[in-house]
Amino acid sequence: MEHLFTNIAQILTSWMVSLGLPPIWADLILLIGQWTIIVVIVTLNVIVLVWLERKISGFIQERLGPNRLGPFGAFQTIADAMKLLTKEDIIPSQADRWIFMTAPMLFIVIAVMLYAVLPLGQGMEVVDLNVGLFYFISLGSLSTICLLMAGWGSNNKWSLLGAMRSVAQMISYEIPLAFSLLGVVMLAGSLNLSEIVTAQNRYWFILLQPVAFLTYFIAATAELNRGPFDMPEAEQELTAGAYTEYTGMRWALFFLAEYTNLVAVSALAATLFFGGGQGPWLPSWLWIIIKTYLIMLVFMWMKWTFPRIRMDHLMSFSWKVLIPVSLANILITGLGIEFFRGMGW
Amino acid sequence: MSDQATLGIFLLLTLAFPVGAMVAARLFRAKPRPSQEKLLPYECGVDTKGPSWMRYRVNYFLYALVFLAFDVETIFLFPWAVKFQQLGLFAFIEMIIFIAILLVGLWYAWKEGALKWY
Amino acid sequence: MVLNEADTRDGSSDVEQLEKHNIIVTTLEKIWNWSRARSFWPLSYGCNCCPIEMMASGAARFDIARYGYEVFRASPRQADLLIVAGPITLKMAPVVKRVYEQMPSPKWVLAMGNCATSGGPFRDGYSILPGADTLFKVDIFVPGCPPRPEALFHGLLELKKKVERGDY
Amino acid sequence: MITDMAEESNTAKDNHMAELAAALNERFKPLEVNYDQYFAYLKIEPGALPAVMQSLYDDWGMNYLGNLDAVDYGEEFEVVYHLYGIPAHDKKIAVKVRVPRQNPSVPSLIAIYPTADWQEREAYDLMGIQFTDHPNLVRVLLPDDFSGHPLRKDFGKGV
Amino acid sequence: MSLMIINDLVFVLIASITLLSALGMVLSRNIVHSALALILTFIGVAALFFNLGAAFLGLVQILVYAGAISVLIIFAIMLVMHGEAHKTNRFNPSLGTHLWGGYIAAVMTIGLVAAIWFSELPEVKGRTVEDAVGLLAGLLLGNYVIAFEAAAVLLLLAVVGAIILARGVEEQ
Amino acid sequence: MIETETYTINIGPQHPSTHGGLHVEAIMDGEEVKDAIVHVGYVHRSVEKIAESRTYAQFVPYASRLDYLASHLPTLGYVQAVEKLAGIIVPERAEYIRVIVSELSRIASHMIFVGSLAIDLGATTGMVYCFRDRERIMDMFEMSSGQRMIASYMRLGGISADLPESFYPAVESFINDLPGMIAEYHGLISGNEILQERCKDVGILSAQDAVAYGVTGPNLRASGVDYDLRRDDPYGIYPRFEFRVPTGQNGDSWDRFMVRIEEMEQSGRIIKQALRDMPSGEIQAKVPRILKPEKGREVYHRVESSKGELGFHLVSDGSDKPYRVHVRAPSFINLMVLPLICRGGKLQDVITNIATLDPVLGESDR
Repeated sequence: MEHLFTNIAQILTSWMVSLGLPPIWADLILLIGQWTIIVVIVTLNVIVLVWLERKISGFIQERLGPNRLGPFGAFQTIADAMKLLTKEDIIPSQADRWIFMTAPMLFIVIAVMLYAVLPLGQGMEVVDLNVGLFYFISLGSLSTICLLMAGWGSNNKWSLLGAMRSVAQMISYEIPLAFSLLGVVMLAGSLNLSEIVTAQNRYWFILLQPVAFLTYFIAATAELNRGPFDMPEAEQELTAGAYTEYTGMRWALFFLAEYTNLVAVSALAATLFFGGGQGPWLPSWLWIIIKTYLIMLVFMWMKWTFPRIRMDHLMSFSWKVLIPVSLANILITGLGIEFFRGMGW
Repeated sequence: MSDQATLGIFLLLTLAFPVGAMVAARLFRAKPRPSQEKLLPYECGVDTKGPSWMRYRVNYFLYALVFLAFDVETIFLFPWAVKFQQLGLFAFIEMIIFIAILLVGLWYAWKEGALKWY
Repeated sequence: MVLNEADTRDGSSDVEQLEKHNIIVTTLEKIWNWSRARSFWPLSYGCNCCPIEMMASGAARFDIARYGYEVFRASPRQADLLIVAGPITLKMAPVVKRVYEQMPSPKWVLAMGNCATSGGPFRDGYSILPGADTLFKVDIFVPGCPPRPEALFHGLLELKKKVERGDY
Repeated sequence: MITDMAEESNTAKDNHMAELAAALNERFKPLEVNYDQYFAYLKIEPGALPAVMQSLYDDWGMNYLGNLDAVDYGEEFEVVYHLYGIPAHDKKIAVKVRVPRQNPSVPSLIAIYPTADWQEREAYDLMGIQFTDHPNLVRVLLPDDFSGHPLRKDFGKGV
Repeated sequence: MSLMIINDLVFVLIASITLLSALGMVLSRNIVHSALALILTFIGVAALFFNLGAAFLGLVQILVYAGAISVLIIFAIMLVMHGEAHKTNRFNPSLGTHLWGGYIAAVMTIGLVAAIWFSELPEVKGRTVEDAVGLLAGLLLGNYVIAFEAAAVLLLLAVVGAIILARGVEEQ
Repeated sequence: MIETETYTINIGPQHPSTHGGLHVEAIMDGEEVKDAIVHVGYVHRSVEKIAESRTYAQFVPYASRLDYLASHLPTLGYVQAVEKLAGIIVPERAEYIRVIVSELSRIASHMIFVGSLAIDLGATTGMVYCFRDRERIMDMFEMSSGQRMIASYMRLGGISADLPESFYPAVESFINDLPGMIAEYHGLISGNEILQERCKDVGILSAQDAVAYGVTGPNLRASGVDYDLRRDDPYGIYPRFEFRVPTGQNGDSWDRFMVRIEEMEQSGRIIKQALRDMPSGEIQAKVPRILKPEKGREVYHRVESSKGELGFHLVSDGSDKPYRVHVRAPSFINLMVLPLICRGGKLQDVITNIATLDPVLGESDR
């Protein structure tokens, strides 16, 4: 079971080579296969996640949640997705047309690109990039541009305000996010995600880096624009923020990308702090799914419990609390490592 | 294939994904002739006043500035963190000095109110 | 008030245009209507007593989410269903009209409560439109002052049947 | 028995209001003073309104303008001000001014009672009373393009 | 079709995208479009780094230039925005400026091309650096430690100077 | 060179947190609100004009549609005003039942206040909890009058029907559970630091301003002015009950929130006392079928509604229809201070301030 998918990939490659295909073509076909699987998983996962979120919000609010369509209402999101596909596409006359149109597409591209380096199990990553973690951070920083494009392109006050706010928020929380990961990097001595997983053979890093995990979690919530930090889509304040003017499929792409990012960030948390695919009995890819989902449950729990934070508190929380705390965490980690090395452990 | 080639092909494939989604939507979605009112910006159902592309205050810019400084710092920190266990105490102290200098910047920004949101 | 029918009803896609000329079998349309009927996203619009019952229908006891209709959107751009809850006053009429216009097709209107169906008890007033259908086509009328959440559900389910039949 | 008690207290209230009305009469020399068990009514000239209100505010502690509205009496409009004091005391005064239908103009009280702002706008909107010196006398409840003042008795649509 | 040719083709593709977006940045009449084209240019440069196998540098390019500096630029645009920003690009006002700009650009291009033409570049074909990040760290904190700390001071000065400037702007 | 320019942003009329058709034109400088212009009238249903063509009794349902969150309170105000006008004396038992349903209405209204504040600040779950508890009150109203929300339960000179037997256990268990519900709101909503930070020192309304602008009800008391009509200008049988009038100190949004929470407790106390002392007997006074008050009489009667001083100014011309009905709507007057308390705050504070002023647009616009 453990090597199920890697074995399948190997068998497929060798089969294709045996058919006389050059190895590079076999690799290419395999890559397309991997990509297809990732996109299908992403899409299906979002459908499951939205349903789960609605169910969980129902559970938290003493309601039932969707239960009419399919078992436990599981097909509800499918109906929603199909409906969104057939909705009219409105491009407001005052919009900056091309920017308005491309913003959601680029947003989802960036979200999917994150999966290229995620180890979805032992040896199950598309690219085993040796700067994988850094790739994650860099690419994540690009999504701010997409939100800005959406806000600017809509030419709507709510949109631009929402976009400007969320960009200010995302750049502020990018720093503590990166800093919180440094502690992990110092312990693992690598930026390669699968090596970081291997480094957690003895202890999960959550035990050594609890502060870093907390910082990461909070900063990630802000980066995802979720929960108490949902500035770009503050429904009760900015109507729908940066997404105000988006309809149908374009809006759905934003929505898809947000959930895709949620999965990616949770999977990264599982990889960095919870030993990735490590765990007894079950194969690694199953473990990572379980851990990712558990972390996502916490994200949802937060979202359905907290009120939305005010913008100035949000900003000062990052700059005046999270950044100093994460820097102190780096310092203490460094001191700890030096100390233990001095002790000769 | 090399890492970068894989990434490049992955990017090309991924670019196709939203394009495909939009093409599918284009095929199936409703296409009425929109009225003039439909294409107006939505601002709670009334006419918007003044341009929407408006001037923002300087604090956004200040945050971006401080952010930039720290972003550059991250770049220096990551290689250091990777090699931390090999580099030894001296590098650690160098990095503390580096961070301290930047913290002065943060402190200055804080003191000057650049971190105040208004 | 002049009805602007230009973009109200004929919100059909290419495929549906073909179907109208009997070129493609109606299976696809049936599928779309199936999904549309099960996924009304109402616009959170309202201006009197009825929105309170609308909110109550979203809350624990009645739970509109069971039918999947709980996704109240703040922006008309993402909404399918305009629940006109409350009287339409002279001052509000252009606003509702515009909000309705700005919703993407296909879209539906549910007139909730007596005020929205006919002007209700305030019909005699000088500042009230006698019902939402003076502004745009209304698909379902739910009487009551205010209608109970169950009545709203009944209206929604009737609308669901209507949409599933393709009768809109 | 309970009705007796109520009547007893009613007479006490009557007496109190009578005293209040007498005091008002002496102080302001109005057109007419009147009272029932709930209010002392003071009818004055529109021109005297700001001065009377100011001294009611300063000397009688009537710092709270509870209600302001206008009644259409055919040839004349009557604007009624119900005054109270906070903290509560037992003086309750209703000031009335009558203005002719042709030129319904009353001095604005915003300077003394900021709360008069919207209430005067409402009286303008629905009854067509012109409040002089009001900084922003525009319609408040009806759309700006509405014609007529609906609460007037001669307005068309009341069934 | 050998790998070399594919490599060259990819290079030409990336380089032309980069150049085109650079041109777009200069020529666009809408300043926000210019900024977005600039971001595309940055990403193109990052892709060039990737193509050369310098993944870390490419990512740095994306993180700092495309992710941070561009935000800074856009915020600066928002700060000085006036009425019809979608029509006027403030930075190409008159013919005289165009000429001067063209002149300077031409001189710089010629200088750059000459420098590349006349310098002897070492042969690096076939050599890949396995642990680029580690090497970088070793160099930064070893040989170039003064430069490293000077970078910190530079950043500090940048922050302080920018805040003073921005304060001045705000007070006006 | 670079002076920031202000821009106008329209909050409402179609906006999720304007509680219906409220339109606030916020004049912004960056994220700071420089000024706000409030437009009301989107729910103006010409109630005052309609009243002139209805008999006194026929207007009761219209009165209860004024404040639909607490429909018994405006009805109470109206019927008491007419009773004053015509000199009707209401039987004891009816008075007690009126107090019970009015105070239940007040609790229901404050529950919606808490819930809508929660949802306006982005905490959807808080809203659902408040609505869950409000349903119990709605059940009781349905038992007593047959309608959940807008129960035109009161009649001129009494009430329409006596309370059914099932009402008493329901109300008793509700009153006993009320402290638990309030504790839950404190745990979920007011105990949250984010909410506290968003409410404290936001939208400060000083006592002077509050009085000058005629703000009444919980909003006035939150500013530290101890003024409650149930105690200071008593109507009905309120003098017989013991209750405390909660006040705040700062007049900020947080105080407005806490005052309402405490008022729910005090209303619970009043209901308890009313249930204890309620006599048996008639529920309806003898009122002529066609009520014709004396010509030329006028009355201004005010009650403490959940939003503030709700006044009815009735003028009689001796016919069976009122000559003039004017409603002094507390929400209308309270909304006047919205620009005052928003000025200098953030955009997000506008939402908090609207929510904590707790306007009901139906009542405000009439």
